[in-house]
Amino acid sequence: MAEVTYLEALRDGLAEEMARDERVFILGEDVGAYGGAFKVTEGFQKRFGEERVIDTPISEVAIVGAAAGAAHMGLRPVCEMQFIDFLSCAYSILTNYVATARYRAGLKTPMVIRGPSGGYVRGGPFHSQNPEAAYLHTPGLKMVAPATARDAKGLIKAAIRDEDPVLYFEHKYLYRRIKEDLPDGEEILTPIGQAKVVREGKDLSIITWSAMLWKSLEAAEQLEKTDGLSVEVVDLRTLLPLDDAAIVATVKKTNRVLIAHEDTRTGGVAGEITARINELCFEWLDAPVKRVCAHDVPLPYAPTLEDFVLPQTDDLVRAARWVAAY
Amino acid sequence: MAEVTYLEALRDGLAEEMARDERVFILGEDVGAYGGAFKVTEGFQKRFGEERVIDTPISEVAIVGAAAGAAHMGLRPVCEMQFIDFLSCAYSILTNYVATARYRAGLKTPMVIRGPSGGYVRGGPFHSQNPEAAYLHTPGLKMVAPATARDAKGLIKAAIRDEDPVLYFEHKYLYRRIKEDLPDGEEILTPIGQAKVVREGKDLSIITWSAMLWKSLEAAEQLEKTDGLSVEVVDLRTLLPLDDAAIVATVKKTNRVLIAHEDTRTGGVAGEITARINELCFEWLDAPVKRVCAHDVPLPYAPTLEDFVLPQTDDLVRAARWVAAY
Amino acid sequence: MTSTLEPGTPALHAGLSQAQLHELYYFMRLTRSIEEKLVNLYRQTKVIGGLFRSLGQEADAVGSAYALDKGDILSPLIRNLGSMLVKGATPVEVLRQYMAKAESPTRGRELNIHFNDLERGFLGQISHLGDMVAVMAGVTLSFRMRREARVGLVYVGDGAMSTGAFHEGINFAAVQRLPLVIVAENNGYAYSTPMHKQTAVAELVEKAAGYGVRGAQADGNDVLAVYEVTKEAVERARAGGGVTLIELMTYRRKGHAEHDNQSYVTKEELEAWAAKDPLDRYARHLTEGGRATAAELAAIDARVTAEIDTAVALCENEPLPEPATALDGVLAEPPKAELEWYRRLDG
Amino acid sequence: MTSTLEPGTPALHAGLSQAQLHELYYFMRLTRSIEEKLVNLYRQTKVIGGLFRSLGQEADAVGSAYALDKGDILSPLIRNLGSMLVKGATPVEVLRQYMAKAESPTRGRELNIHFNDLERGFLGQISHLGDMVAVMAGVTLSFRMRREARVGLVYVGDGAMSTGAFHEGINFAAVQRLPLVIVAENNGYAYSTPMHKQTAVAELVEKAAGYGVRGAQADGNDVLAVYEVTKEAVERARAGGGVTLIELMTYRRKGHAEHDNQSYVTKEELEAWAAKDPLDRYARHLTEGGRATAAELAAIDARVTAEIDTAVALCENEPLPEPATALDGVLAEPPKAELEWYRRLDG
Ligand SMILES: Cc1ncc(C[n+]2csc(CCOP(=O)(O)OP(=O)(O)O)c2C)c(N)n1
Ligand SMILES: Cc1ncc(C[n+]2csc(CCOP(=O)(O)OP(=O)(O)O)c2C)c(N)n1
Ligand SMILES: [Mg+2]
Ligand SMILES: [Mg+2]
Repeated sequence: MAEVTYLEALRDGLAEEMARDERVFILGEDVGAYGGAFKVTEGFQKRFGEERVIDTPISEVAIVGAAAGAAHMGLRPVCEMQFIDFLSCAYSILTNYVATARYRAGLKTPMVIRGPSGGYVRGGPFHSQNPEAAYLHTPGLKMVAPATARDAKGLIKAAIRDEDPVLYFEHKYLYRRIKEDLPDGEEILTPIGQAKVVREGKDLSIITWSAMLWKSLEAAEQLEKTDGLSVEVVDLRTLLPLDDAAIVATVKKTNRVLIAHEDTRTGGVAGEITARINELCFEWLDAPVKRVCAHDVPLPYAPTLEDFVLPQTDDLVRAARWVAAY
Repeated sequence: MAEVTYLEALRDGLAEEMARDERVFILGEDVGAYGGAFKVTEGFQKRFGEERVIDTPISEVAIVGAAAGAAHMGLRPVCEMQFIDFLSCAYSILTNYVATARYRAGLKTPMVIRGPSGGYVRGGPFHSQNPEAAYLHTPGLKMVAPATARDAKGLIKAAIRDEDPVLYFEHKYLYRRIKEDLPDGEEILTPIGQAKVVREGKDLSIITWSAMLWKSLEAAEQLEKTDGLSVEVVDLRTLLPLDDAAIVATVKKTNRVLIAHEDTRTGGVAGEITARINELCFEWLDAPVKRVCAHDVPLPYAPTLEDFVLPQTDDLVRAARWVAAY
Repeated sequence: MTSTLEPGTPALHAGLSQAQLHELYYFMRLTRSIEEKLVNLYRQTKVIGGLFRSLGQEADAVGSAYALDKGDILSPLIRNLGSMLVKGATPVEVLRQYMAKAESPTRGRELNIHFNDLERGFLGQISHLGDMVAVMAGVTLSFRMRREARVGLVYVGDGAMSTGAFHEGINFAAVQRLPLVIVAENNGYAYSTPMHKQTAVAELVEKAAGYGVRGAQADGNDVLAVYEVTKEAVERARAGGGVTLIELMTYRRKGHAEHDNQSYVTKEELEAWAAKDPLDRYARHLTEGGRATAAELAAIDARVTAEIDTAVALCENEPLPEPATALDGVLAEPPKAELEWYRRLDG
Repeated sequence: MTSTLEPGTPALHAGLSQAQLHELYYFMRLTRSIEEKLVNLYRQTKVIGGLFRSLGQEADAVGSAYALDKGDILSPLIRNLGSMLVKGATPVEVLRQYMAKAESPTRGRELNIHFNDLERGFLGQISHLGDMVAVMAGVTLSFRMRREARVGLVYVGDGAMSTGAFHEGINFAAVQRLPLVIVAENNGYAYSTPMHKQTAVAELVEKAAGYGVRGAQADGNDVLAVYEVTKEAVERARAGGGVTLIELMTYRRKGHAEHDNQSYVTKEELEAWAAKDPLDRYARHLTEGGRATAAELAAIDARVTAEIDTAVALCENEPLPEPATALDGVLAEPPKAELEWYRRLDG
């Protein structure tokens, strides 16, 4: 057993897959000698060689395009975006070329794109983004967002082994704040497409993922203490394809739902989940589905502003009380 | 009075604004001598000069970026995307630079990006896209999608006069299929942010926009005849900001809702609308909100496949019956 | 600067055997005749979407692709039907694609020549220009990583070179010294846009310097010159010499697509280039040089006609795809829960 | 090819008056001292986000910006604090930005030197590299359309030039012959990535040829050389001569940001460049050439220190923005219905 951070778990998962499968290689900006802006690939170039840990020019389109080409030929590229905010530069080739390759042309494109996402770190509008809503709308992609060290490891390994392109959004706020004991010898694989009930409850459910999982758990504990409410917390872990079964199960169990995400509200993933709940188990709802999300603004830099714009534990508590009392 | 097509109405609106305001200019691929791939700007270069109707290189980032720079300086650029599918190439500069310019830096960026969107024309996966879901998630943008000739004209004029960046998605299936008498002297301006009840009804509502408006009206008539159902049809016209008041009003009136859009279901705009209905008027719903959308695949080329993937009038009729009978 | 202009004079027969010289003629003729047949089918509204011609550019496509070896991979553009035929695409595949038949290589999902077969060595394009340069950088990166002596070739138009994707792709390949040949087809126009509105350079080969790659140039209407200049670049790439950007000077003699009446070009310009027709020119070259008789070429023409007639007969009346086939194959394994849910709601 | 390498030897004083020569020194010193003060504040955790230094590049930023006229507009990058100061940005604005104060130019919304004032002539960058080249193409397009004799200047790093946005932006400006000067700062690295992993050219100026624009080069650590090469490009642009791409040879003597310990560079490299410090060098040049006395320079240093102290005192204890101010100004007019709805739900 070793206590590892979220970041170390991710690093270990990457390293295990590179050691296991020589087809796996990494490309991105400053991933080599420097080990990446957040040091996720620290030591990799030394261990696996320059050819398998490639420092690229500042060219997100080329990174994603080259990964796709290599993937067609049977390799297993893992692209790092220095910040996930820069994935937007490759939006077109990712959604038009990569995502459709199998459907339109039968091309195998097993590749992973990963990078630091999320706020709460005073990163300002271009180093704090949550990109999931931008890609939810793209048949052909998979999308995961681990909240725990175990899943950070389990999902990167599963993503690398997946036959389809997977976007892996790690949360930079969690990198060094979350620690977990992970057994040394165990092969950790988190199945893609499977949510997890992280806390059982019966009065209401919070459906969430990534850093918001921890705020949701905090809110749940507080609500239990102060209000005697039993709150179930579901960590989606995979956002594409969504685990409809898990969503429906928790709705049927508690009949009251909060969806909590860090991203802005309008056009966010919570809308899709609300619609699915509506379509799949409308009759089971005793209260409207409520969304707890960021305000609809670009994320500002000042701590006072960022804290106001991003959803906080208090917002969850208030919203939960409202839903419970409905 | 003159009968004009949707395309002519758009062209007239553009020309009127260029004549009215010398700050307005057009840039895009083949918009000059050729008059644009669909001839929307036919004759413009002759009339307004080469400096105001600029043929650009194949560079969507440059088109959008240059428009933003010119807009900061007080001009009123209108960008044409040859097909709206290529707007994806400018996704980053549009969502990160243009959309945030006012918020982060107080920069005025009045500009319009327009282009042919939509399917039903055998265009295949890259000449048929509906881009609205990709931009719904971007505070700082406005988004309109006219369904009628009158709104094609009224919305392009309003978009050009707007102080914020506006995405104007015209539907290529409607270009020459929709005709309307438009009074010659009248100044037609469709207010941005305002939906329109196109058909009054009391049993259920179809909320929709663009080409799907016509299929919805067809379905409504059929349902009236065959099922005696009174169907209200709401044309959103503006997708950002959404007209919550109009959405709520129709829900409160009919208590049953279909949302119909041409785009794929997962991550589409219907999810957001469903969530808003849920939050704003959950109690008024007598049935789950149902979405009628494209299947979650890249849009295929063959007529048999395209017709199957895209929502058809029959799908609306079936779904409406289901909602009405709920 | 490493760019060198090499307009060159091709060796008379570029080291090719008589059979190979005839084969070049065959592929050029096949290209042209397939497209002419497609025009017929288009007029009969049997072609579903648009029709794109490469009239006058057959030498450019065929000559360059012919310089590749079996394991090499190319990525064509819309005017590179000829390249795909050289790499083994068949007339019936092309016809089925244009007519969106169930049996087409993409099962009716993609249009015209947007299809691929990595075994035969061609990777299908998507519409978004420039992307394939980046993708081919990855394909050739895989060759290098695996120590395979294979080469990639990707086409770009004068217009496509203005895209950011082209820039990022060629730069990545240049830095990595990948075995990639980039063929820039200077056909004068991008849709209606003449080259001087696309770039401030007079010749596309000037762009090589900015990427630190070798530049080369050839008359794109001379199939042997095209073959030679490409062959040299391919072998250099194979030997570890990195990227070459080749500019082929040619002309698009038809509109961007069949609906485009080319109002923006002069009759004189069109006539001047018709006089430089690559097929006529090559036929003259072969017959005048004693490498083929008129009868031999006529026999090839007849063979081409027969092949196309056979192909048309084979597929013309084939069915379109079954509607529900539209749903499969988005992911390697369908996400079951979603599909069930989807059908239930639509039922 | 229109690119010309012009390493040049700057005229001793580049036609500048003594007061102007002193002013150049002032801006360079001000740049360095503000950043040094920010290091202090950073260590006291008063700077909210990261801290980016331009140590060793002050001449490049100040000299180039100084070549602009009042109505001209520049777009800086993270290492162009000096350019912004020349254009009238004040120390207190910069400090407030870094400390995210309510009174900062962006009211705490954006970080460090991401702010702008078109009246004074600087347009703020966003993080996504390359975009500002395209935006500045539009700014200068507006100058041309309005027949204003104004010029734009945009900075790019060796790294930023690999982006598609840079390519599309410079190409658009080149085709349109816009009055735009593009200053490529060759400081050896993009974050940890050395230039040879960024591009296969040896010098960035080689990229000018591919766009058909004029190329020029200067020693980026010699403020007068920088001024001269930029001045010439600016006046050429103003006269309708189109785009120039200027490469300034310099070196980033600190890590990418304050947290980066530069493990990837050698001590020798750092020392060699420390010996070429642009401020020391210019001070020597002024005093040895009889253009300034040591006392005069010391007086400027003292003035700079005083200005910065005043600025710190003014803003150090200012409040951060009121939380609810985060909501306004996304659109010209807030969409009322949405906001009401939003508050109601969160109440
Ligand atoms: C990114 C992008 N923008 C716009 C288009 C629309 N488009 C298709 S072909 C074309 C012209 C291409 O010109 P060129 O690259 O010179 O190739 P050619 O047709 O001359 O062979 C344009 C603008 C596109 N396919 N991709
Ligand atoms: C499109 C994009 N990708 C990645 C980054 C992350 N990033 C910020 S600065 C930087 C290095 C920039 O190097 P260079 O352009 O040489 O400028 P310098 O820092 O040397 O002044 C990188 C990779 C970014 N800002 N934008
Ligand atoms: Mg062309
Ligand atoms: Mg640099």
